[in-house]
Amino acid sequence: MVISPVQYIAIPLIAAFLIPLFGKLNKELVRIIPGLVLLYLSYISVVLMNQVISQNTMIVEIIAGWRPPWGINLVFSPFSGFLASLFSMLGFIIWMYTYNFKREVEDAQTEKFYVLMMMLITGTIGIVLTGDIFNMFVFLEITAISAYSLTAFYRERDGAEAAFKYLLVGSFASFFILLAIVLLYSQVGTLNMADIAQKMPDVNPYMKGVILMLFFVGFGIEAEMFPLNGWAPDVYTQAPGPIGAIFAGMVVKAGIYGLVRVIFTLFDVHEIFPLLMIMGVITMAVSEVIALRQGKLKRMLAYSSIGQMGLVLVAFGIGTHEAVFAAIFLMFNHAVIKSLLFLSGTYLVYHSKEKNISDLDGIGKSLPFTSFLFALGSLAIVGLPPFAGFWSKLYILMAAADVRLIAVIAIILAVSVVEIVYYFRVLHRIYFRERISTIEIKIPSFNAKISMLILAIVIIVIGVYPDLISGLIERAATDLLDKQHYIQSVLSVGLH
Amino acid sequence: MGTTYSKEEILAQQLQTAFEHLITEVVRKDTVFAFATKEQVSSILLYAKEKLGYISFVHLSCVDWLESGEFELVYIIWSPETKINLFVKTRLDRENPSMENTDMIWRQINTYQREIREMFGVEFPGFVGEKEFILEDWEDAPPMRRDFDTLEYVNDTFFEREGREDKQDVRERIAKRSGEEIPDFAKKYSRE
Amino acid sequence: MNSLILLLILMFGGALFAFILNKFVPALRDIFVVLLMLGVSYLFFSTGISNRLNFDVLGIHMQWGFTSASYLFGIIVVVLGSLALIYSTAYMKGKDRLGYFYMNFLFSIGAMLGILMSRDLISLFFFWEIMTWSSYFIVIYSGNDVDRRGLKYMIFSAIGAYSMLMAIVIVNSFIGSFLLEDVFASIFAIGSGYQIAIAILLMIGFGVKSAMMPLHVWAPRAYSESPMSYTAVFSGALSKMGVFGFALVLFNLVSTQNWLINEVVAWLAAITSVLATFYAVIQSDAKKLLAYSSIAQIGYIIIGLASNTYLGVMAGLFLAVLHAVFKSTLFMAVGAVERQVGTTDMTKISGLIRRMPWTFVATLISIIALAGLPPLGGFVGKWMLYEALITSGHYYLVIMVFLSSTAAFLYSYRILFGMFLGQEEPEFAHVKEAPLSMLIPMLILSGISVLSGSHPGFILEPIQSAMASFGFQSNLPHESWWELTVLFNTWGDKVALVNVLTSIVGVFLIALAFITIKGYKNQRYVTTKDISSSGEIIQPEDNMTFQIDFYKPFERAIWPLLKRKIDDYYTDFGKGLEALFDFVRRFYNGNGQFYAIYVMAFLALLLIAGTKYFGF
Amino acid sequence: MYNDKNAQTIVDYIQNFTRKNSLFMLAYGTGCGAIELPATLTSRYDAERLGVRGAATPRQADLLLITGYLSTKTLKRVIRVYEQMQDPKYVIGFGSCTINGGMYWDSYNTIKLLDKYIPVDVYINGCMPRPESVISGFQELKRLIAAGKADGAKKYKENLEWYRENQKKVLKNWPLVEYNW
Amino acid sequence: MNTILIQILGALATILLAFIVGMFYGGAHRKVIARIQNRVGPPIYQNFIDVLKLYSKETSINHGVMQHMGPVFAITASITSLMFVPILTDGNWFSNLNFSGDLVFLVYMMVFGSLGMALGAGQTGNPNSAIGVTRGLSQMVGYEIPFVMAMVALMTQFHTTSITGMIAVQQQSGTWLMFSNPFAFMAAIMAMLGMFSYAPFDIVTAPAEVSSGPISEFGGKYLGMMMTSGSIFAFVKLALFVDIFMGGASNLVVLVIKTFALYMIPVLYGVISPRYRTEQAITYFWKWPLFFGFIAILYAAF
Repeated sequence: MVISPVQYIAIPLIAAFLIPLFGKLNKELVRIIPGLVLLYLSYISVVLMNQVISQNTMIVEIIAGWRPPWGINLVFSPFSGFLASLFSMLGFIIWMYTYNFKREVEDAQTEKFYVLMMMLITGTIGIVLTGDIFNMFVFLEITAISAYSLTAFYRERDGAEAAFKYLLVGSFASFFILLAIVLLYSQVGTLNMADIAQKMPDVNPYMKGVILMLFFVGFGIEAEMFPLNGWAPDVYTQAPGPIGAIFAGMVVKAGIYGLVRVIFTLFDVHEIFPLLMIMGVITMAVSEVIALRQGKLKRMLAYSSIGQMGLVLVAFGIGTHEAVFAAIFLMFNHAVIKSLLFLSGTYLVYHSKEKNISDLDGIGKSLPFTSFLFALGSLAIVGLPPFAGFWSKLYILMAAADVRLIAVIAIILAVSVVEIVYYFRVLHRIYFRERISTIEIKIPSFNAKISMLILAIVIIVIGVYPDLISGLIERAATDLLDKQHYIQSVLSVGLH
Repeated sequence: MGTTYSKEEILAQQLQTAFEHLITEVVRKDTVFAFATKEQVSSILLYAKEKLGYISFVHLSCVDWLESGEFELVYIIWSPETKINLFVKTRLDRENPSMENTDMIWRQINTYQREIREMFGVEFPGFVGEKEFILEDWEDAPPMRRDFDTLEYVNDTFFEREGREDKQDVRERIAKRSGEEIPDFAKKYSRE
Repeated sequence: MNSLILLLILMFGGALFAFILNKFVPALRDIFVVLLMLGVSYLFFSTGISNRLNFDVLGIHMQWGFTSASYLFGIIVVVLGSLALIYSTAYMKGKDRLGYFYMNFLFSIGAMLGILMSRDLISLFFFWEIMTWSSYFIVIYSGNDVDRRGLKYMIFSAIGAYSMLMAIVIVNSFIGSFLLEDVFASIFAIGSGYQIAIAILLMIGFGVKSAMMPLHVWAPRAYSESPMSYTAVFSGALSKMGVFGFALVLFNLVSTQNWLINEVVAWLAAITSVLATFYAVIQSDAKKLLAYSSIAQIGYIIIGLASNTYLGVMAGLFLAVLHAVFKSTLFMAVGAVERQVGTTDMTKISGLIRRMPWTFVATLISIIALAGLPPLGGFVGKWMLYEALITSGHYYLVIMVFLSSTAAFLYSYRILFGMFLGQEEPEFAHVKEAPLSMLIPMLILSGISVLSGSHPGFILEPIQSAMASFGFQSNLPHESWWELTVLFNTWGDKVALVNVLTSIVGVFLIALAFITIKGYKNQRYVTTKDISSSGEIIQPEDNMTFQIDFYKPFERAIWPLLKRKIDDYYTDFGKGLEALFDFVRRFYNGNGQFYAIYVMAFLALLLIAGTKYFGF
Repeated sequence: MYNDKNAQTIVDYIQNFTRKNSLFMLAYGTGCGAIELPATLTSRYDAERLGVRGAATPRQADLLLITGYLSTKTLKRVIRVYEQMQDPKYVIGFGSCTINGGMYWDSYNTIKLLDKYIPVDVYINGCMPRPESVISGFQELKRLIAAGKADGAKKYKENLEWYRENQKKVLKNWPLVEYNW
Repeated sequence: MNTILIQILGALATILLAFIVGMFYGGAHRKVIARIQNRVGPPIYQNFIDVLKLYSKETSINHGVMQHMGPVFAITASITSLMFVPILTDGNWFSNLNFSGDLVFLVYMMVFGSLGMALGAGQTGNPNSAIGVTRGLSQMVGYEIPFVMAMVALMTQFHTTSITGMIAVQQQSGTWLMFSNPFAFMAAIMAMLGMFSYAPFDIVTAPAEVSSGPISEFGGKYLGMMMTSGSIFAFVKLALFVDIFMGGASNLVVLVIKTFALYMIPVLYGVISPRYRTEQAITYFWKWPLFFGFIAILYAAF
């Protein structure tokens, strides 16, 4: 079988529709099939990334024979490829975690869960891989709709409410993006992103501004930008634990991808960078200080996640090569670390109704392994060496220092102190309180432990030896910044 | 009705209205006696302190009424406003005398109680205090009881220097000089 | 393999291995950690200072290797580390989470070695943070009141570390390199405002670890509530990392035009030492007393460094070494008392001198060294400090130091009296001397204190070479270390240590012989219950020792200074911040409609303002 | 040292000279006689010119001055203080109460005869003795010391059992820890 | 060999001199107090008798080895300080070791004895001792500061930290330092009041309050050695002040005159003063003496 980026979209989509059929054959297959699919996706990620990096090209896959700019195409560039690989591998690890997760729910639910999860992954990967702006919107909708459903997965009042809020705000996002696409099409007459980028200088500046603002707000909602992120905390809190990990690790990243792709490649207007940075700083500062005052574990993690996204936005907003490198590095780190926190945190509050942090008192003795990994994740997310989070933070600061943004550095560091406070408060509760709560404790299954352990090992290895992936990220950053190369690569496909 | 009461009478009436069967007596200016039962004492003291302003504790003493077989405890309290000394008196049985501990009302009662316990052998159950106050290692009867024979004790316990002339009981001589009679009951305990 | 890497791999790998070993074969754990540390010490001493290791991480050029300055501090770290681990084996016996404890212990020692071998700012910061969290995990080891105590330590460490990081990235943005050599070489080329800012930011970072006012508030409880075997290292070696950093900053990053920085640092350190001494005086818990005392002593060290004179820097470094020696002995001694008696509250214990004589000897020697009395080492350091300050014209600074070290006599006496003197109580009759593995480290360190008093040469020699790397050329005569017994100041005045020693020891021995031989036959020991107490007869169970409100009169005299602690201001500030955060939190009110409004409002705002300000 | 009164060596002579001219006095002032001491020690009578000066604690003192009656409770303390003093030590009984109980002859709680309990070198008669008498008592003690006859401490050591027996007759539960002997 | 012999003999002679002078000064102190109180007072040699008697007392009990060593610490401190103070400006006999120490060293050496004593007092277990010690140490913090300020002022003014250097300065210029820097002298003299622990700063050994404080468990030979040490120490302090402020002494007569004149300051001030509480004493030292010290340093530096 020829390996091609199309398989990223096709295989999980097909698998998603086939899962209910397999469910009729064997109940266990429902759980196994997604794993196989994700494993395969990880495999092709390795192959394709290797190809892209070693040949210094990008793979542009034409669908249905229509060459760009007319047809839909998939662009496996170093940046999008990196994210797609990250999503598939992370997806596989999360699948491993979910394999024995919530065995007690009925089979129909399990089927739905996996169908939605596969669709969610398809959607996120689609967003990053597609080279067509409308196609991106379609994938965004796939992602969003499955995300709404997964939020309300437990069919509880709170879950439904969260899903409704997400739906409400998410539909604004869809609307704005669609509107922007329509306006854009009316201006340039094409939907291919490379083509749009090529034709962008001709667009009326005023229209350009309006379209960019619409994109900015639309993707900003997905990227959890302040003040558009009202939906996020509720969603993280109510969605099942592994789905929280997927949200933090993939969905948001896809939103950010959309935002930066639009800003860097399509429009390439540097005037928006300060806005991006300011919004990033505000997002980060506000959400981290709110996280400090949270009493519920998942809410705290959610706000922390938003804060990290703010940091990513700051880095993108600085806009230098080094900053973009740092931003992508941070996206990677955050995906790994926050997934670990969500996955381990889920077991820490497994049976707790309220998911309060106070329920964690003294749980370190009962759940030593999970608690240890949670602690490790906490140390990593606040950026303490020798864990992965340190290097990305360092690079962001270096990038900020290079353009003399001393105030931004100060705010980032001050916010990091706040971050330390609330994460360490949780650690204190885990390890240094007497257990008084009578809530039952759920021991993680073996596969869940393995999946968390893999994430932890990644964190430590990257922390001690960051050069392991810095090459990939370096290429990704170059890719994002080199707009002409992108246009040429896409538009020259099939010309020969 | 036009009758004006002195402040002592007002106090006596106040006490009588507050406590049934309480006998009060206005002895003289600024002095009122209240003859209470053993159980009433603490509530009278508390009432007088909290409601009537008798905030100052003056004295607690004990009288040995050997003939009637009773100890009498006298609590003297004083009010800076009315300037009246209120004597609250109560009688205890001489056999196994015991009285309620009241040192939570005035802390200084503690000291008096220690002294009375040591000197008269009146017990105050629940009372916390140093065991010994003045008499260390005392094994005899409480020395201030009137049936305690001091001279006999002295002769038994201490050494005497020889040739001392002025060693005699002078009570007879004093009684004669002042023209008083020594009562019969006292003669029984006389040294002669 | 390069021995530097081997050193780190041994430390960090050994730490993890100790953790795992504790899970499976707890019996071997103690032997393993001690052997590991001894091996690392051997490796360290055989490494030397010429070894350099260059490599790149993420495109950042890094360099490792000891300089003569960091080697001096490295000696402190490995010697104290080894002794403290030997001590630990007995001290920590029978406590839980030993794997956790030893892992973090070794981590922090490894991180300290890492800091010292870093020749670039990034690895310095990297190891600095490892040191921070590993020490933090031991600080909260005892588990009581972690939320306040542990967080305070972590917050202040984080503030310090992040100001360092800020300085580091700013330096890099100007110079384009993290290597210390490059930084030192070109720091004065950049703008003077940034120069000062960088120095100040770095000093905030180092000031936190060395517990300088007003960044010291974490220290008293962090020192006093860690296990004592670790506090010995914590106060002895870990706080010296801050001193090391100060040395780096003051001698390399502060130009002579910015002499005011030196003055400000010196004055801050002086105020630190005075206030900390005063607080130490009024403590009644031995551990807290020593904790405050540590803060004060590090104040002297920094004053010495900041004086920026030859003698002053030498005094600072000498005191740094000596403080590591005697203060860790004291913490170990207090730990021994804690282990044998169960408490360190001096209002409860008294009269242990006959129960724990060797601990007392170690404490006595260390206290004499601490108080700076001749003929022990503390005097040498104090003398150099005073003479340096006087000869360099810091008149009022020397008064502050004097005030602090005179007041230090008060707590010196307190700790000896509180634990060892006073009445011998029957409830402590069963107390036994600490085990040998605790005594030996204490006595070895005491020996160093004694020797350094008359023959300080063996400490001054490495200090000389360290100072050469800071740019102070040695003016001591090149003699063997045992011949270096006369100290000079720049005015040519001197103190001849051997004469001092001879006189003191000679008179002492003669007088002792006289008083012992005179009436030797009638000489007899009576218990401490047989005291004149205006005739009152003290029963064996009565404790007449005077312990509560020990220095009340002094406290009354200095009361205006102690009325309000800096800690209170920080607490108020923290509370204010939390209130503010709560206010911010109201933004997310949980109502979906509001969120929709936010989105619309934001878009509207952007559309209105965007065209204006982003200039499309 | 004290055994042969007639043959004092030169060392004894010097020792006795210093002892008699330097009397550190511990005044056990529980009785009413204590009021006479300020007069004795201050400007009017100035006992310090004779080498007598106050000592604060028994460890430093040579001379124990018992000023007046002793109740059984204070007797205990006096014995304690006396035993804490270091050799050579002297006792002066001061006032009638120490001699024969004085006006407290029939009190159940005061001792009548001090020298049954501790050795007394010099008694000063009177109720109260005036400062002149006190100084005369000091002079008498000095004479005894110079002659080597102030040997109360030695008597106490030799007849300790007899003294203890007497003491225990009054002090029922013997309270003193045997620290010193 | 000869020089060593002379040194040892000189040292012994110095100690003897210090002892005798100190003892007589102690006697004079008592005599002065007596005369002011309109008494005859003890003979001036009374302190010798007291010390001899104390050494001749027989039984000596102790509460442990630190108590045994407490007086030894005290006398070590006094004699060692004596060794480092120039007694006479001319001749070898009383020069001892003064070439090899300086003022900072002396300040510390003077504390050594108090702390050693304090340890001895601590081991007795007598609460009065400990109370006395805490008062003494607190008071020490009070008076050391103005004293050190005065010293620092002189050191900075004349660029020397050694006593011999100070004497040399005075011999060269011909003026006593008490006139060269009167503020320093004021501060130092007021600090000296505290150093001697006579009234009004005698709360340490207040007999009626803490039954003579630290020494309350010391008797016999211990007390004797302490009195010896105290006499020597008094002499050391006086000689030090004479050296620093009054140009030293060229022969013994001048020495005695100068020291006696100086000694009368604390004695006479004490006779007419009631007793300060500890915190009052500390605030006393931290008011005017500190002010004078401050001025002295300013005067010296500019």
